[in-house]
Amino acid sequence: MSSLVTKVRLKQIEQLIENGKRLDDRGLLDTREIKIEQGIIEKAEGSARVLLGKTEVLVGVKVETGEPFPDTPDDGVMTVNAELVPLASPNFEPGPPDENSIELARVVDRGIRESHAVDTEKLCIESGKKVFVVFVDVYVLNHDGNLIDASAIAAMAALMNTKMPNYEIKDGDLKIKQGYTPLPMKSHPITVTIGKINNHLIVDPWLEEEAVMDSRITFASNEAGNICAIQKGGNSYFTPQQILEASKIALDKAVELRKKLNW
Amino acid sequence: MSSLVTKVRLKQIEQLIENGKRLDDRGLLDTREIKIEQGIIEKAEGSARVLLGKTEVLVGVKVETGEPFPDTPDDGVMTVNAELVPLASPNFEPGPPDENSIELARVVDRGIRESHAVDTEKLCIESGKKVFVVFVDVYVLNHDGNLIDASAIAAMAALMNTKMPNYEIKDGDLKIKQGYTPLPMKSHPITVTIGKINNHLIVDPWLEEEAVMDSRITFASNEAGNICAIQKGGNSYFTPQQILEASKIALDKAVELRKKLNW
Amino acid sequence: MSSLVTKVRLKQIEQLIENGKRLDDRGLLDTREIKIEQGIIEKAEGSARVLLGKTEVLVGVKVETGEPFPDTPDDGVMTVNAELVPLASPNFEPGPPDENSIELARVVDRGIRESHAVDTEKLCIESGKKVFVVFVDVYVLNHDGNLIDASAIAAMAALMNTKMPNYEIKDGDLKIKQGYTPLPMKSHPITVTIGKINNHLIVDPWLEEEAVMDSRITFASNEAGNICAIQKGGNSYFTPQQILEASKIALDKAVELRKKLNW
Amino acid sequence: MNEKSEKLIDKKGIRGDGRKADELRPLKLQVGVLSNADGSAYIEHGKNKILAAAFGPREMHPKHLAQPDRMVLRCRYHMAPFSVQERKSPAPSRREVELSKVIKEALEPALFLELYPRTGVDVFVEVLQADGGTRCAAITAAALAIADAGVPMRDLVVACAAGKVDDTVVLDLYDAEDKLGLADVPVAYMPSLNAVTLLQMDGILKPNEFEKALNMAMEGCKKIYEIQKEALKTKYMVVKEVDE
Amino acid sequence: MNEKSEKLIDKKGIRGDGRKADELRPLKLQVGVLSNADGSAYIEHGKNKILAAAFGPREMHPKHLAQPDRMVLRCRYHMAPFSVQERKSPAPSRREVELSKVIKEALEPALFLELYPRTGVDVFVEVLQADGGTRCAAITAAALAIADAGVPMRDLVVACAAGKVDDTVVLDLYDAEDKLGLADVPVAYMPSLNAVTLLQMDGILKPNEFEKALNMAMEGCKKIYEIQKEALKTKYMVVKEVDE
Amino acid sequence: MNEKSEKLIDKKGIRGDGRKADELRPLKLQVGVLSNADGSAYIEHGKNKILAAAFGPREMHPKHLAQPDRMVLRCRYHMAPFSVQERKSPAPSRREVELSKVIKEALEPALFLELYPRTGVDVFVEVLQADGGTRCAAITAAALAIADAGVPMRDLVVACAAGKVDDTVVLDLYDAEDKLGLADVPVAYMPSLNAVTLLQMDGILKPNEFEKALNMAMEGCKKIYEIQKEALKTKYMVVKEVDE
Repeated sequence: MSSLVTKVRLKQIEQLIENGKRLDDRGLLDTREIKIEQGIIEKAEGSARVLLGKTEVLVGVKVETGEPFPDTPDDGVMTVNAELVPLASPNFEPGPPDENSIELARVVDRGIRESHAVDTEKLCIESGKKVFVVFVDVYVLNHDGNLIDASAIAAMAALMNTKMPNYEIKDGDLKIKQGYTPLPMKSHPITVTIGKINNHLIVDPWLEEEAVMDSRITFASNEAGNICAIQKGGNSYFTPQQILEASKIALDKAVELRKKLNW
Repeated sequence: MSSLVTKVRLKQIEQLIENGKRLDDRGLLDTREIKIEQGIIEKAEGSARVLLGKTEVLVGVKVETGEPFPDTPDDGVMTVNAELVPLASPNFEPGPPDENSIELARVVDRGIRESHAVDTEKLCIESGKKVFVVFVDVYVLNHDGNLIDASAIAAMAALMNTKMPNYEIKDGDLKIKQGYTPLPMKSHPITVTIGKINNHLIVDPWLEEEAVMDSRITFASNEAGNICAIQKGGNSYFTPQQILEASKIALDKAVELRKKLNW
Repeated sequence: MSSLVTKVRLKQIEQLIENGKRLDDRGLLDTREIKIEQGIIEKAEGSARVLLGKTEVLVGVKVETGEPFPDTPDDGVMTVNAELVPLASPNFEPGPPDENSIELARVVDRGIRESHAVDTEKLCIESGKKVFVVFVDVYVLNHDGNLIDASAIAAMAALMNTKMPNYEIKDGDLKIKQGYTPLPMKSHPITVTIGKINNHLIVDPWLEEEAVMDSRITFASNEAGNICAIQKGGNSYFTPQQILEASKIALDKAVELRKKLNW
Repeated sequence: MNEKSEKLIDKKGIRGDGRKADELRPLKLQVGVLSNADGSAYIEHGKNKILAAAFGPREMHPKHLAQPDRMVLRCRYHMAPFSVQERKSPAPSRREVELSKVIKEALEPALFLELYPRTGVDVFVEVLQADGGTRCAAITAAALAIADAGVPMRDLVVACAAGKVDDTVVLDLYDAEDKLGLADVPVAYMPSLNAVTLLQMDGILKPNEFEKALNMAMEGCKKIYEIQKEALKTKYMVVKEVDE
Repeated sequence: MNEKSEKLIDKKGIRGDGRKADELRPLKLQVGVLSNADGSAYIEHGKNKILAAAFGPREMHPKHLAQPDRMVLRCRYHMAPFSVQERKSPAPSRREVELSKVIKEALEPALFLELYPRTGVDVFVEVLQADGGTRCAAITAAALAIADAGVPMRDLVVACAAGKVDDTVVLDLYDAEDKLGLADVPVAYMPSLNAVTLLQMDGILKPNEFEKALNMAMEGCKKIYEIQKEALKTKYMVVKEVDE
Repeated sequence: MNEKSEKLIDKKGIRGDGRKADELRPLKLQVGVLSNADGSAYIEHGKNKILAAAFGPREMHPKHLAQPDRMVLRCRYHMAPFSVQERKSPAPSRREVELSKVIKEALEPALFLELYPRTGVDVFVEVLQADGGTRCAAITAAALAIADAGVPMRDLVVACAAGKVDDTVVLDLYDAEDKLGLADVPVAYMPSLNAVTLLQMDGILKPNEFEKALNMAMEGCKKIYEIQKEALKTKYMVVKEVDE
């Protein structure tokens, strides 16, 4: 990463942060502006585009039928995939998912799964045989930092936008009926990532900050203010105190965002 | 490709063409000699080896049973695969199909499919459940240019050579009976490729010409003289007039070949 | 390999061998010490760890249910896979199996399969539909030469350690009952590999010898003293006389080992 | 293509989506939509929604693919899993590999490859929603992305299909016509050079029908070309305003 | 993690395997167990059986991955096909790819990367038997393998999970608690630097429960740290004896 | 191999295809059949139909595989999808990977590897139709292809199997004997050097049966060797005639 931002730039960022400022004029604990547009992919059962500053993520949701996992015969299946498509960054290359896109997909998945956001029990068609499978495809279109938060918010917005066909079971067969129902949901987790630069914590790091930051830590939290997923990343560490501080900041930010988004 | 043929050779080819001649003494609109040998792979349901000049292609056809595609439950399946095996050229490498072999397979497939050459409706065993699957495997053994025409002719010759087991359906089960029937066919498309060198059109370009030519265009046509597939290739262009001229040449050549092959 | 052992070392090894000696003080026809530990992976149906000198191989056996092969509808399935995991040698790299691990797996498989060691006829649950599938996974943990013999012995020891659940078939369904039965076995092949260095035959070559040896030849033999699998390897040759001599040595060694192991 | 098509055009010559035979679908083009790409464009053509980005001319990676005497153009045409009715695996299909190749060969004639030896230009196309004619819309957008990256071009490349539905040669097939029609003829074209850079055909056409379809597609291309130029101008006019 | 868990802890506060809430499973560590690796370690933590090996610092292969200003650490976490209930395909799963990444990032803070520019250290972890908490046991062993290879370290890294079972925050979850419990919090820690280098969480925890779990996990780490140092000393003491 | 075989040999000692125990199948060899390869050969051995081509000695690609002190031989044994009863996927199977390796090791002893340091020879074998004994026929053809490429050789390599069918040791098993017989012993041999370069065995043989099979296979090799040399001569005699 050192080739992305010169050491001069690093010093500049550090000095700003020590004075409580950031390169893009935000305060240390400010998130960038978030814009959410839902339903823009008409052919998908659900979709949402999120702009977090210049970071742009499109999520499409497809609902199909398939088999449940053997150990949860009465639950529908939810699966998250992330593609870092090469038009999003000069550093992304075409090819099968690498460790970065796999980690991204799994962190987004964990926030949704562990908070039981999708009510998978209501997605069972026939126990052990046929359930709805919800494919959440995260498509990163422009990488300007903090892909985790942008993707997690876009994934939730797309799921909240998802419509499923009405259906009934007749003689064991699935019959599609008129009209649509929203995807059944039980919770609306919000994901907030904190970066650490020189022992300072910053919210929602963008690309230039990511290039110089030590580590990041992500917290997903639900309506009750409980934590439902954590992921530390980056090749440095946090002190226990920094982790507790970061968790408080992330939970506060989630409350703030929840109000703003009306989730 | 510039390393294959020196610029001297390019000039030589151009000058010859401007005088209506070619390196191998053909006229601009002459195809190389075609030799077809059918049935040489006894273990395959059908096979044919085509020599187009020194270009050599072997096609084997296997007929198995499988499931139909969901959107065509009453049709058998025909699928074309092409392998540019490394013994055919110092430029072919072992490995999964690259863009060249995929394009070759898809162009051969399109000529057969779009002309409805194989009567897939007669290959249905049980609607939506079981149909015959016809595997057409194109094996390029020696690459001396114009793989598309050699492969398309070999694929058709192999299909025309294909014998299927007689069968009957008893209580929903497939029973093989004595004897064989030819694969049901409805049409016999012929594929002709035209190359462009310096605004001159040539038929059936061979390896040395392919190395210097601007572009190529392929036309498959049926017994009625109708076009059933087109593919332009190469990194240059055609004027609309050149395309119409090429289409006329290709259709005329197809009529000529059809007579010669007695298709 | 020439970088592993300098030519000086090669000369040293050759001179020793000409005097009937080896770098590690063994005689030409001595195997290294063998230690076998069975049942160390409690979660596997069978397992064994073999130390052949410093060469260390762990084999785990999993027994699952699956479909039989179409041509042997009444036989269970036995399959051997080998992983040269990168912690075993600086020359092993992570990734899909290469030609060395595939050859290793297939030679181990052949010794077991051709001697009919596993009684696959007793592993059929429902003819043509459901059989037991025995997965033998060879895990090389430390490579100090002669992986074939260490792996073959470890695979046999793991199979001999394998316990299957008792079961009965009720109305076509498999019901697991209390208790375990040993995997049914009919034979106990022993595999011995001979190396050739400068027309001298040595038993159980270790890493330093493998780096300089011309070729190797492996014989698996059963209780009756019959040969059930052979594999020549390496980029040199054997004279017919050397092969017959090697086969006698290998069969004698197998008898010796059989006594020692009490197989 | 189908052997027999259901009636897709009514007695008055009006198509299923309300268009006349030689009418284009609504079309929207935007240039410079992605901040990380050297050039980018977004197209909505009917219900097709496609992003294209261009990177370069830049050093080739891996290096051994660089050519001593010319620039290398690479293209990837890729469909989002949610862009079609049934979820598509993100791994490239054989169709996507072929289309990547023909799109590259449709764009190459517009470039002065010999001007930038040893470099590469990468064009990435992402189909976010597909509605018939994605390869044409992809080319139209990709050419804009290359222009937006500042790579000199002989002309913009613009693409549009014609085809045959019922007994009629029509312009710019949408999804249903693509599936149930009798022939599809995608064409890429450089209008000011009168050069066809992509031509494919599926289906069955009489020679005179093919000629009519080719001409109709080129007329369609010329109309889109005007929108393309406008989109490019709009972006750079905005830039100019900002500069002043 | 589950939404509701069956009762896994009895009225006396004793867990399914007989432990108290803040008790570790039995743990055994051995250093220098493989002759071909530059460093190696074996851990039995509960029924987890895991081998770790370190190679390097050595020349990077392929070379273009080398960094001019620092050493590169690569990690592979891999499970043997027979290590789990249902045979696992040996091809790396998405889970294994993610764990390889977080384990690498848990170990990197302990290394002086800038000391060995242009070189690489490879750490390979093989899970021979899995019993819940494999990533933590893997880190504990991997740190020993690196130390055994003679690579200078700021501190050993040691890892242990805490979590929530029934209503109780407990230390070091085993397989059944991992599957049926309410939350799992794996933590990697450098005790002498008070630095957390891995932190993940699955499940649902109130903020105060999280704080309790984090502290409990670090206490567990400190206990394992003593065993880790002992294992290292034992190996080198043995070596010393041999030398004398 | 089978445990018990049905009767494949009749009372007069005649095999299912009419041969005696020590009789070879009909065999046809042709050299120089492909214009693009540096050397090539075609073999029909029973119903086996196999092409082999050799390229080199040439620069290795990728370069890092080149050896400073010797030539590298690479082999690929590959079966056409239509060569066997059930269509075979064109992706290389584990069997094909193993056979590629043993074929390479069967050919290497015939080459003066140290004569051409830093270069490579690639041998590609395509099985167009398989009828038992493809690896042997492949080696016989591959050796001719290498010779045809002008690569100096210590001797031609020639291969043939023997085996056990019913109670009898027989030469050159065909498909049915391969499947229903009791043992198969493929052997590759350099007759003028009396050197065995490939030896494998499947099935069960008593030591004296093995010795008999080995000798019978070598006798078969010697017969094929004459045909091999004839094929080589025929090609170069033709060339000579053309030259005159």
